[in-house]
Amino acid sequence: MRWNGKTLLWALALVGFILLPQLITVKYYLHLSILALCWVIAAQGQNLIQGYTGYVSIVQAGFMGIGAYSTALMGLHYDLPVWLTILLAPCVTAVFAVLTGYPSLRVKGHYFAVVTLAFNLVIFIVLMNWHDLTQGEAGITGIPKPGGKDSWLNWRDRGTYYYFVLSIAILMTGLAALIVRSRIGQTLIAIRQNEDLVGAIGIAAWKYKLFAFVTSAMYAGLAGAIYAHYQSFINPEIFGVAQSLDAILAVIIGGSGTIAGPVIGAFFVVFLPEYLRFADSFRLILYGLVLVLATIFMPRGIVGVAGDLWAKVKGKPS
Amino acid sequence: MKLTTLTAALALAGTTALAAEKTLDIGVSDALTGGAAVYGLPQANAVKMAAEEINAAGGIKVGDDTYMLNVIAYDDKANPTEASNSVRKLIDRDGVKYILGFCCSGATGAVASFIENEDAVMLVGNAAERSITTREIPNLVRTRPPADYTGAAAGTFVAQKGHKKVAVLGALDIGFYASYVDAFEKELEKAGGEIVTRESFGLKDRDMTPQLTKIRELGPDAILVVGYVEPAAFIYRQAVELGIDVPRFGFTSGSEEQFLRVATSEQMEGVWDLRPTELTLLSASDNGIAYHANYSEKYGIAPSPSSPYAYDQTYALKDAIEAAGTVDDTEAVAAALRELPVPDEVVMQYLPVDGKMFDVNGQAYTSNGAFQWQGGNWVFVQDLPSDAAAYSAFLSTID
Amino acid sequence: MIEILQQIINGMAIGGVYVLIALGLTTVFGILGIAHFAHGSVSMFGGYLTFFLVVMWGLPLALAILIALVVGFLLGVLIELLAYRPVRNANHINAFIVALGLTMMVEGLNLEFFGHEQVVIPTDFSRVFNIGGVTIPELRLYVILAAALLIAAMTIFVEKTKTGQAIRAVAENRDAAILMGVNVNTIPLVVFSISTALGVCAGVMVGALFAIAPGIGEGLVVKGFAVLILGGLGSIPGAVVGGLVLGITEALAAGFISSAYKDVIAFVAMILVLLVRPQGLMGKA
Amino acid sequence: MLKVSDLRVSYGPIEVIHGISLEVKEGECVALIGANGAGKSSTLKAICGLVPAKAGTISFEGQDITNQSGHAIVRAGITMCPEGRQVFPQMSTVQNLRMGAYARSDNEQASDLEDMMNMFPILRERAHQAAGTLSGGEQEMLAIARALMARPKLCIFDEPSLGLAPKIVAEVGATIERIKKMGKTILLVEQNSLMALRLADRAYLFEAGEIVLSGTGEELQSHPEVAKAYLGH
Amino acid sequence: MTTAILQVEKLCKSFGGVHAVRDLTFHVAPGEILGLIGPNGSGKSTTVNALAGVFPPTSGEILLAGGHIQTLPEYERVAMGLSRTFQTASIFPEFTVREQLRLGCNVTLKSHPLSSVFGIGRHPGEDEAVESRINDILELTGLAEVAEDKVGTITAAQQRFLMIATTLASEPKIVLLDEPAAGLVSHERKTLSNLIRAIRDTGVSVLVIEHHMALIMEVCDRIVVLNFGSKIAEGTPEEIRNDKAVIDAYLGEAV
Repeated sequence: MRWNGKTLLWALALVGFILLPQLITVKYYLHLSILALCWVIAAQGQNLIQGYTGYVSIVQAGFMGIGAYSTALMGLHYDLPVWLTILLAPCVTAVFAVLTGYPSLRVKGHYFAVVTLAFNLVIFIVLMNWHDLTQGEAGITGIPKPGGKDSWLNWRDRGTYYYFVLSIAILMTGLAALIVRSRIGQTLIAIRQNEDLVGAIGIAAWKYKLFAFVTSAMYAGLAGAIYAHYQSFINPEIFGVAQSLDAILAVIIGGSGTIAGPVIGAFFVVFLPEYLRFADSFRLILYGLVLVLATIFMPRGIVGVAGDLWAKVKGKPS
Repeated sequence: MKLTTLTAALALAGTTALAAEKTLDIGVSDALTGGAAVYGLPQANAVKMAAEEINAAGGIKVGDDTYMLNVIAYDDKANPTEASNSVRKLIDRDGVKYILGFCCSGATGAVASFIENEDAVMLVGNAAERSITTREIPNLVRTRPPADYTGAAAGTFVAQKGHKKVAVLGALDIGFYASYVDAFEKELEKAGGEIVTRESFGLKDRDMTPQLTKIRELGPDAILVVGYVEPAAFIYRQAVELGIDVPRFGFTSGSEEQFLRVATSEQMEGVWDLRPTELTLLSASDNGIAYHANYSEKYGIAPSPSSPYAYDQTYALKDAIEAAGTVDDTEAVAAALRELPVPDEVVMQYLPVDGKMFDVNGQAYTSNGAFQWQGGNWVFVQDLPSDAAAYSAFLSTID
Repeated sequence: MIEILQQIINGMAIGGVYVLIALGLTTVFGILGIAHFAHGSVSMFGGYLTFFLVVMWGLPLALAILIALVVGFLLGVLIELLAYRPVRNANHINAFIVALGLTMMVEGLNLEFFGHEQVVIPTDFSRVFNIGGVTIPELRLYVILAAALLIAAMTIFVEKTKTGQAIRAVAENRDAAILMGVNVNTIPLVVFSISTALGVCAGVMVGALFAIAPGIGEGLVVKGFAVLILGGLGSIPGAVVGGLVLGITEALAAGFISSAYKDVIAFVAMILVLLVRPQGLMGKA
Repeated sequence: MLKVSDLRVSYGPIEVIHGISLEVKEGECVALIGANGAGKSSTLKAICGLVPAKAGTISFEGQDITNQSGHAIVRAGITMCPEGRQVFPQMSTVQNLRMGAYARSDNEQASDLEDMMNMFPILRERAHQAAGTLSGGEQEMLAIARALMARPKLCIFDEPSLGLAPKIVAEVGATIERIKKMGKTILLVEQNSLMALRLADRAYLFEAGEIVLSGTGEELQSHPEVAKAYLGH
Repeated sequence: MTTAILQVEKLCKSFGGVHAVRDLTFHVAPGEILGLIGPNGSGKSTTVNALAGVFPPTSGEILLAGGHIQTLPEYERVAMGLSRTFQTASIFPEFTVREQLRLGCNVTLKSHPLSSVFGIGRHPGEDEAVESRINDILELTGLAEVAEDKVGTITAAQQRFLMIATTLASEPKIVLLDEPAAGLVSHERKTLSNLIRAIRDTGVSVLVIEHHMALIMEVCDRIVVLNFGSKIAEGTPEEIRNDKAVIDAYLGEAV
């Protein structure tokens, strides 16, 4: 019964996403939707480590940057086809994630958060200063779209790109759901509850934590790569700590430790600023306030609140 | 929504001799809030002021029609993603074809990367990154010269002063500062000089003593400070505190007030600033003086030295539209911009190449000046030896 | 040799600021288990306020600092009561996210009240001492001395006073402290007043010696946490040693390795320490 | 002296104490016995203000202390020596003892400290050692001494023998006996029911959040069900 | 003498110069219940942690079924057949009892963890085997009726038994029970001692660390007594009860 209701909701959402370009009259909102779908991918990754494993990582945007720069640079320097560099980008990100995850996962809680934040700063500094490779603050322009010149799809058309990103977002959301339901996912949830016990029952917790961290980084790398090819331009600015906080916000607002949460949260963080036409300082205050209030009053996010409401509605007639 | 017929009622009433008066929306994407708003907000203000002036003077005349300008300004916070969002919104939602503003390089680069595919014309202001005009995007022009154009002039100037060993301390993670230093070095080396070290600092660094201590050990003839004024002011102060007494050159474009907040006038005495002439009252033209007065009256605050880049954009656009004879055909307007002589109303002192304001790359050039801190003020000492034509040729060789 | 000495002196000033920030963080962390991420922004708030009192109202510096301490304390108390207290018993992740949200809010407040321009708190100390080629500006010397004084005062307070002992007791065992008759609802307020006082002092030092500008507080708080990781959690000597090590490492890295990557080098040093001694330099195993 | 009437305690939606009443008279030693999770510790926590009472009243020396904060209750004269000893591990023995007198404002703390050292000579030996490095038995003695430093009118012991070696258990029992002889009023919770009933003047038996039996120590010791379920014979 | 399941040779562990355990040698034979007792601070916890792999020993050897394990991490020792309980109830509060046990079975699975993501490459029948073993364990430990309850909601005593059940899920050769009777009342202790014997009867050796002398005396085949990090006695319950050194150091006059 509950399962059916959930499936129905997912199916409705899917139909909605597929029809969206037809429903949108102003193309600008299609543009925002594409960005939001990129964030869905990044937030699903963030959710694996933050929501399921219980480790707040503040380097998601940094990993998006690594994905974005690696797809752009591989395309520029080795002339590889776009689809291949998009596939390789998460792998490059994974290498960095292993290198950074190994030391940082030795510490827990706030320390882990701060160490990953330091990594985000390091990534940012290197992207800014390694001119020969990254062209620094000026950024990389002219990143090609997938498909090349004589593709049967018009990749310049935003509708096409929308469906491309949508398919990947669906795929990655599905993969996240599979991971969560698997033995691995159960182990991650167990680590969140009682990490010492996980070790005592014979599971190498560090391997699973590293798996979650690296997988979340690969999600970020993929999101960054797709973002880079969509925008055709990247520079370090968009891969700073502030954007990593957006990823955390997306997970919290949507509902951490749920599959639907990051989807809702990602659209929230992309579309919210559109409707907050305040001065910069007010927006910062409001953002902070949303984060604080959401954490205090709806720690399980929109999904959690919706679930409670649903339970109430269902509970009354019976 | 794009074109609104304001005078329909009049026309219906049978009033003759009046051509249709229409509205032309133009967009501004710039940093209106955040740290870069010191550059972006005055630019947006300057465009609005120019638009009002143009409207008051009878608007833009295209054939029989007269267009009144209406400015839609969006905040891009100097952030690349926000900038592409705001330009997308201008084009997709508001139907704008002419977009002005653009103070900062990252945001500008993001927009420049897709503007070629759009039915629009982009006019860049204060953003100094060279690569914006190296790609010869046909529907993009820029009023501010690239930083390395100024850097080359500065290098020649410092070499002429006889300095051989120059130590650089700069915000070298910022592309256009680095390119300023590169061009500086090239000219310095031509004269047999060299850069002995390139030290870097970040936007939020205020303690430069480690870098300066290293420079002190190297014993250079002069130091060159390249970066935003806030950290640069600390360098000048801390250099004195560490007992470094060689000549100090810089590329910071800061006001007296900004420096005096950090350093005393004695600590600043003798410092050189080598930069585009921009709006300095000591060197301003009649246009510049009028601009300064009008802006100050309208907004209750003095205009930033770089804000006329945006003011001048608006007049260049007006002349180009009138020359092309169309507001709808952006290709024609973009082509007309490339052929434009320097408009009469501009504030900055442009050095035309082949008699045109913008060269084939869409790049305009202003004069560069050497300013020196003397008794509490920046004093214009001389023009820097700038060569717009040569630089324009050089720019065309880069891709 | 002079160069190395000069770099160590250079690093000590910023190191002293790091120590003060880290001490503020470590007390809050020890008592409430909260990574008080907004601490840097609160410090900057204190610095800004001092600046405005001195420049706009023409108050003497000491009085301005005193008022800033009081207002900073009220802000700290407000933060504790309204934001941290509701999540005290929740998952530590929630507390951390509240702290991040608070950082945004305080940063926003700073922007709203004080604007984007950097401010420098004016002082009368402009002499420069030269000792055998090593130069020390007067102001820098006072900053180092003031930091040392505050550290000493803090140590004496915690070790020798009854309230200090109660704070330690709460940090070590909250429930037992209640049973001793310690009012654990007021202790967080005391802790926040100490932490904010140290933070405001750090903010004033930064504002006088360097400058206060948007974003600087966040940079400082990250360094503060790096100090905690370096020095070891909850350890006052750890914060002192860690802060000085970090400050001097940065100066030496900028002077002898690379100024562009000095922060990277500092963070790598922190991570290396983490690999070899997860409990920090002074922490107990 | 202490009177608990109709006390109810819940954690979230789950009620764990279902309306209990008990009394401790001045100079008495009262024991609470029962299985783990039967509600003994929750009752103590409610008395000490560590958890709120949902309903009912707790009065001490005629004053209502229901739902007062923990530190106020300490000041009223109730001190608990908590389960698991709960010393301050990085503080020295002396510092721990001084913390015990935290709520006091008189000038006789130094002499009380001396008294405790005399009563527990091992604490003098360990005076400047960090409490966390003391052995379990030594820590228990420290915890008891620390509780006495408050000069309590009512002294509550929560599972003082838990996790201690048999020899130490005997020592703890003897110590409580001594405190009883000093004339202190004692409320004792012990899973070692045999020891508790031997020490107690009166006792209450808890089962599933309710008091099912009460009487003098001897009465309960000889009660057949108690003997079977809790005393292990 | 047959090969011991667990052989501890000259085990030493010191923390910053303080010797917590010194030259400790003992063994647990197959099918044996060994008790480890001693005053607080005598090194029992350190010994358990060193055996379980929480930290490496300073020196000495630990052999499990003849193989050296002293350098292995905790989780690999579990895989080799040594699992443990904690003094305080250690649980996954959000899981059901069955889910916690299923996670406990993880170490026995042959299929790669990734195979459970995509549902390919699994060993046939493995899931069924796991479920049936869980049912056996639930039955053995008396937790069958709360199998589908959230672990956080069952009683403290049930949580203690669940902890023991979880150690059994990994198919151990030996289990270390660290103060299993803490907080249990008399009739629950009865259940516990029956359970310990039942575990032994399934062929698993047991090492019990416990203060409750009645329990120790009742279930243990042999007892090792520690004091100040060293072994002061070893023998049958009867021998230990009458050992002068043990009475002085540990039992006192009370027993």
